[in-house]
Amino acid sequence: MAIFVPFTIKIDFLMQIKELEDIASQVRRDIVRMVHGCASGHPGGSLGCTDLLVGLYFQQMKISNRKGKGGFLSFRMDGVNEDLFFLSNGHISPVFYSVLARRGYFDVAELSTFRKIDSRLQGHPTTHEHLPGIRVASGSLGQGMSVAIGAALAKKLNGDDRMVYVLMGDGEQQEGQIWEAAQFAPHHKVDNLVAVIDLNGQQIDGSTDQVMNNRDLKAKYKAFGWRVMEIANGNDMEEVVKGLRKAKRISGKGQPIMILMNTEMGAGVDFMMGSHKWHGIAPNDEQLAAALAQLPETLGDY
Amino acid sequence: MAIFVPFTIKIDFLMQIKELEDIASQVRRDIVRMVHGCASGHPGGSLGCTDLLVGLYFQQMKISNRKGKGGFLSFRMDGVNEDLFFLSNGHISPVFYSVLARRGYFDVAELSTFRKIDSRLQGHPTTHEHLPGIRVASGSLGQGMSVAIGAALAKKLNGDDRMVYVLMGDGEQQEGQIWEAAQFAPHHKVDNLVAVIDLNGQQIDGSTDQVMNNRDLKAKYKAFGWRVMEIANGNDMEEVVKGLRKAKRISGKGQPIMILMNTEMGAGVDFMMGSHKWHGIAPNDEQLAAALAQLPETLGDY
Amino acid sequence: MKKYTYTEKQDTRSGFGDGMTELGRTNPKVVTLCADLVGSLKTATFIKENPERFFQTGIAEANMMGIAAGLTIGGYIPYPTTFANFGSGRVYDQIRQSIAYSNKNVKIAVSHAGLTLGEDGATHQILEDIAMMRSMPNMTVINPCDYNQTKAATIALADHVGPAYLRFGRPKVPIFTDPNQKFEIGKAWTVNEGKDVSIFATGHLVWEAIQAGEILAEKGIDAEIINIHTIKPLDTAAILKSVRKTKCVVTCEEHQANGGLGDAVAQTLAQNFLAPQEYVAVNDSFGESGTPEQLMAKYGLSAEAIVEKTLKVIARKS
Amino acid sequence: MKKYTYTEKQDTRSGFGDGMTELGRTNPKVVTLCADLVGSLKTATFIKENPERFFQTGIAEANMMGIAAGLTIGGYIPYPTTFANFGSGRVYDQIRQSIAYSNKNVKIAVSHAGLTLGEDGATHQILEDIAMMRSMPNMTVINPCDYNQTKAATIALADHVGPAYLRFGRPKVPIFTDPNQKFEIGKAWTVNEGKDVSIFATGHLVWEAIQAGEILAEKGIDAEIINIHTIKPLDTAAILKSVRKTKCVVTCEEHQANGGLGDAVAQTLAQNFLAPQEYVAVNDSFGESGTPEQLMAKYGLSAEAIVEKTLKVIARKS
Ligand SMILES: Cc1ncc(C[n+]2csc(CCOP(=O)(O)OP(=O)(O)O)c2C)c(N)n1
Ligand SMILES: Cc1ncc(C[n+]2csc(CCOP(=O)(O)OP(=O)(O)O)c2C)c(N)n1
Ligand SMILES: [Mg+2]
Ligand SMILES: [Mg+2]
Repeated sequence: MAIFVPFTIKIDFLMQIKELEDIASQVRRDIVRMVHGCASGHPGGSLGCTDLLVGLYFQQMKISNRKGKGGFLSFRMDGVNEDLFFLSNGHISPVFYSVLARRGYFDVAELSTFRKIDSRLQGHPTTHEHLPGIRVASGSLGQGMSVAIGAALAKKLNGDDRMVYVLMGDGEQQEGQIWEAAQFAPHHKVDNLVAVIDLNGQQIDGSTDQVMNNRDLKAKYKAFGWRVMEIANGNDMEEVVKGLRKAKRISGKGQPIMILMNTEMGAGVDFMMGSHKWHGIAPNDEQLAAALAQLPETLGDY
Repeated sequence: MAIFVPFTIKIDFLMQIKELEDIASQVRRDIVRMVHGCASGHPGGSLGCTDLLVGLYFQQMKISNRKGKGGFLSFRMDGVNEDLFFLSNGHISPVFYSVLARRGYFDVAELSTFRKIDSRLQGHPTTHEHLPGIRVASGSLGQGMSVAIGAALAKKLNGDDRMVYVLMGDGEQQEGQIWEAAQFAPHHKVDNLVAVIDLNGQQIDGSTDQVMNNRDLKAKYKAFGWRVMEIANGNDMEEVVKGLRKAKRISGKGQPIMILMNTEMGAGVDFMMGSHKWHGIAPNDEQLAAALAQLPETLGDY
Repeated sequence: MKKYTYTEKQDTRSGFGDGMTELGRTNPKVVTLCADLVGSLKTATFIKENPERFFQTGIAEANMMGIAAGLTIGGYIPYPTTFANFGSGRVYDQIRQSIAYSNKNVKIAVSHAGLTLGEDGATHQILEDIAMMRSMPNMTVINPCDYNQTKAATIALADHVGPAYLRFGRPKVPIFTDPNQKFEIGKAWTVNEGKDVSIFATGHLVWEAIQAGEILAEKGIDAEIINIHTIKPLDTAAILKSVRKTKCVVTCEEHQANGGLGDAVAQTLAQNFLAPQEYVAVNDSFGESGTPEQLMAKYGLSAEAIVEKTLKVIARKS
Repeated sequence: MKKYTYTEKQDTRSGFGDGMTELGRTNPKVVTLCADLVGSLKTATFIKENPERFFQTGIAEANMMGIAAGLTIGGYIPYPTTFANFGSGRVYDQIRQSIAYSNKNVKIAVSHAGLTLGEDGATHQILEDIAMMRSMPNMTVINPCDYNQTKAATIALADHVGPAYLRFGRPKVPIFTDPNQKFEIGKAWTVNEGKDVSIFATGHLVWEAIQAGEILAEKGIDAEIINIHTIKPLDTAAILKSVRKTKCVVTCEEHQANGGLGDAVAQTLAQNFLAPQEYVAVNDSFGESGTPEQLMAKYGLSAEAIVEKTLKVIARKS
């Protein structure tokens, strides 16, 4: 499918891709360092979704750039006139925290407190510790899309035409609540919603094929009334950015948008790829070094 | 689709249809009398599913005819070498109770205790009062298919080749747990399971279209990996019986079977048909008389 | 000193519905959701007057709770509604994570709590929701006693910031509280002052306690009757003040003894002031079909049961 | 009189896993299910040895509970497994209707209960499951204290007919009970006899209570320590016998104060024998990320906290 893009913008776009890739490399460094720092957490899904979150927060989403105390972004819970993002698969909090910090919501130094006592960076994202950028707790799977739909409905009631994004896991699709939400959004024409599934084919006990065959998620979401599109390689920044633009473009037409995003669990760190093994374990010192050697430090480590 | 049926069997089959229709007429009388007797309960769905339950219990299902105390069928909870039926949409208990009594599980006189204090015929079916024929409680929607799958798995473990049937409502399909069960059964090749959806297009707050569009349940179940078939008119006994036979015939091939059964809520009582109004209210004296006038007494009222 | 007047009978859920009607007219941020039980929840007028502020979720309570949480983010005050069983046990984890732990301004409003829903039977008769909601951090738990109080509580919750669980019932029961009351969350209401026993009652049991109080008065027993409409935060000051005076307690609730108001009071007393206590509550069993009156009698939740437990607890005073 | 011997450290969930291994070899009716957490539940050996008796449900806990109920109909004894949060609050209504009310012989076996799951934080740290399961009629609730007891409880449950909830944990903790014990459901185990205070503890808190007992002994306080491994049915006879002797109580649990063991004991005492009681429990708050030790200290669940509450309650004896 050919998309018409004016020449100047195209140049600009390609430059941005390089910049975004640099940010993603740094975010990946943050992720492996964070999970190593507390010897727990979930690197696999985090690495796989890095390109998406960077693409969202550094290019696709409109976010207020108003600064507050300490020069950090001033965060408004209600997000009026901003695009909103919800992380339903809360276990991939490392990528979320790194992107929020790198985007300017709080000091990157705070990433070192991840999963430690008295931290705002809880094992799973929460509003309870008032970390800027988080709008709901997640971790117990299957709940985020419902919350995102509620936020999207509120935008409509408020006459606010910005979008709501939500990311879910593919294993997470096994939760019944997802299908309650999936049926609600088309019925109520929630067309300011873009949902993304991290189609990495892995979950804790093995591949999704083995554990609980998700079969054709495209056919399922179509049957439930969604407009479904794909990102063939969710670890290619250019494809991610194009995919997000397309999703935005086809939104607003009475249907919610579902992006099936193919990724590789552990993307960016060779030995973390290719299986479910790195879903939820931390690298040791040696493994950390091996991982960092593959990830250029582009913005300075925290 | 032409099905080859030897001539003699066909005669026999047609005779049985008439007999089954007579039973159904009596069951419908029982239903309206039961809900009238306690001034509560759910006649609409009960009447719509009468033909199915009669078809199942009086023809399709193999049930042990061993008799126990008082000449009633002796009920074994484990149902070894019997076909099993589960009612997930427990609010249509009147049809279940009437069919169980008429089939010989307990005295039809007991139908008069429906929903009254100290009765075994609770508002929603339960094992708690040890009513023969009931294998699990239902009433809170969405749970019955999971239980039926468990029972079907147990049959496989036991080397018992009989079938498990489960009936659900169409509004009930909105519960997320249904889709958890829907994904499990094909993954685990639960092919001794026949599920039926009472596609009456109605639920409490209105038509399913309005309340929460179920859209194309056929496409949904196909996408989830089921073999889907239809009964075009679930209030035509011959179609019901043929449909059940077909379901049985196509079972055992690695896939669970879903029957989408089109019915009319309130079928058999003209003024109870055509809307959701009679989902859960009882007729007054006058309405009862009007209903009974349309339903020949074939086996003697309780 | 009698502080109540019986007027007529009405269901507490209609108090909720009428409170919602008023909120619909006065507070543009209030929205409501329902999982295919609009008629039972009595929100028809709110919906008719504010169709854009109502969301029908179909029979999908988990999703309803999540959507309610999301609506708060845009500044709304959602009242998700269903039967008490489907708004508590069915969705505990959703309430816990997306509402309570996330501190979302959601007012869960549930009808048909307890035995008095009657004929539907045990699958619908939740008797454990107070235990669940009371053990959940950050949750306000309210179980008002009549139509007027339910209406007032419904309205008061819109101005209270934070998650709440409002529990009410199906049958028509006496109205006896002030139609113009201001509902104070967390502040127990003394129905009758007395000196011989403290009867703490919640929900439908408050009227039974009042009836019991009259029977007891004939026997020369001066009962203090206090309406604990807010189970959490519990008005421990009012409870202790009363028990320090009367030296014994009967707790009354349409709920399991395990985990409910009785246990909340027992906890308070065990840590602060020891006094014999008796429970008028369901004794670790499921309910069944029957009329509300039959069930309240069979499961020991009647005025007579309260009288009996009162006599017992007074005899235990040392 | 010391009735325990410390041997080594092991996680209670491994006690469950090893109990399952044994059941796999001895009881052909035992089956297990898991919702994508096999590694955490330690059932790998059972599954390897009996692949046809294991059902992977994927991340779908509600369906898992229903399937377990169904499996009992064909005569099986299913142990559905997951984390405690997802095996209680996530599926309360399914357990209630399809298992407890239906009286199905299902043994819900859940790991990672309480704060000690550590770094995952509050969304996973269920501290309300005892309240929920204790308020549910027809449910047996067991929270064993170490590896040996968990293994014994796992095995004992297969011979017990009826629904049960077996709760255990993630971290490696001391083993101090008899490796050859026979687990008696509903029968409290007296760890140490004493006369000055009754310390009733469950789960991981039993070891903390033992530690506290040693500190107290140095202060000349003779504590009776009783392991309430079965929260329901509660061994009220043992509780009352102990309190009649010691005249004061400390209850210890890795759970909310609201609705848990403490409240169960308070209920028993309020109705039978009055004595001051103090709670060592989480005080109506969510948990957070941290190491198990840090969290137990921060939320007041340590031996030190037990000592403090013991001194307080003894001072309250009249
Ligand atoms: C309701 C619930 N059940 C179980 C879990 C435990 N759990 C955490 S992550 C996970 C696997 C998720 O798979 P997927 O969504 O594919 O994420 P990925 O492993 O690809 O990151 C499970 C089962 C949970 N967090 N919530
Ligand atoms: C979990 C749950 N939520 C809500 C209800 C209340 N309820 C009982 S029947 C019903 C409508 C069911 O619709 P459908 O399955 O189509 O049955 P029909 O009305 O056609 O008989 C509802 C919402 C319930 N019983 N269980
Ligand atoms: Mg995955
Ligand atoms: Mg219907």
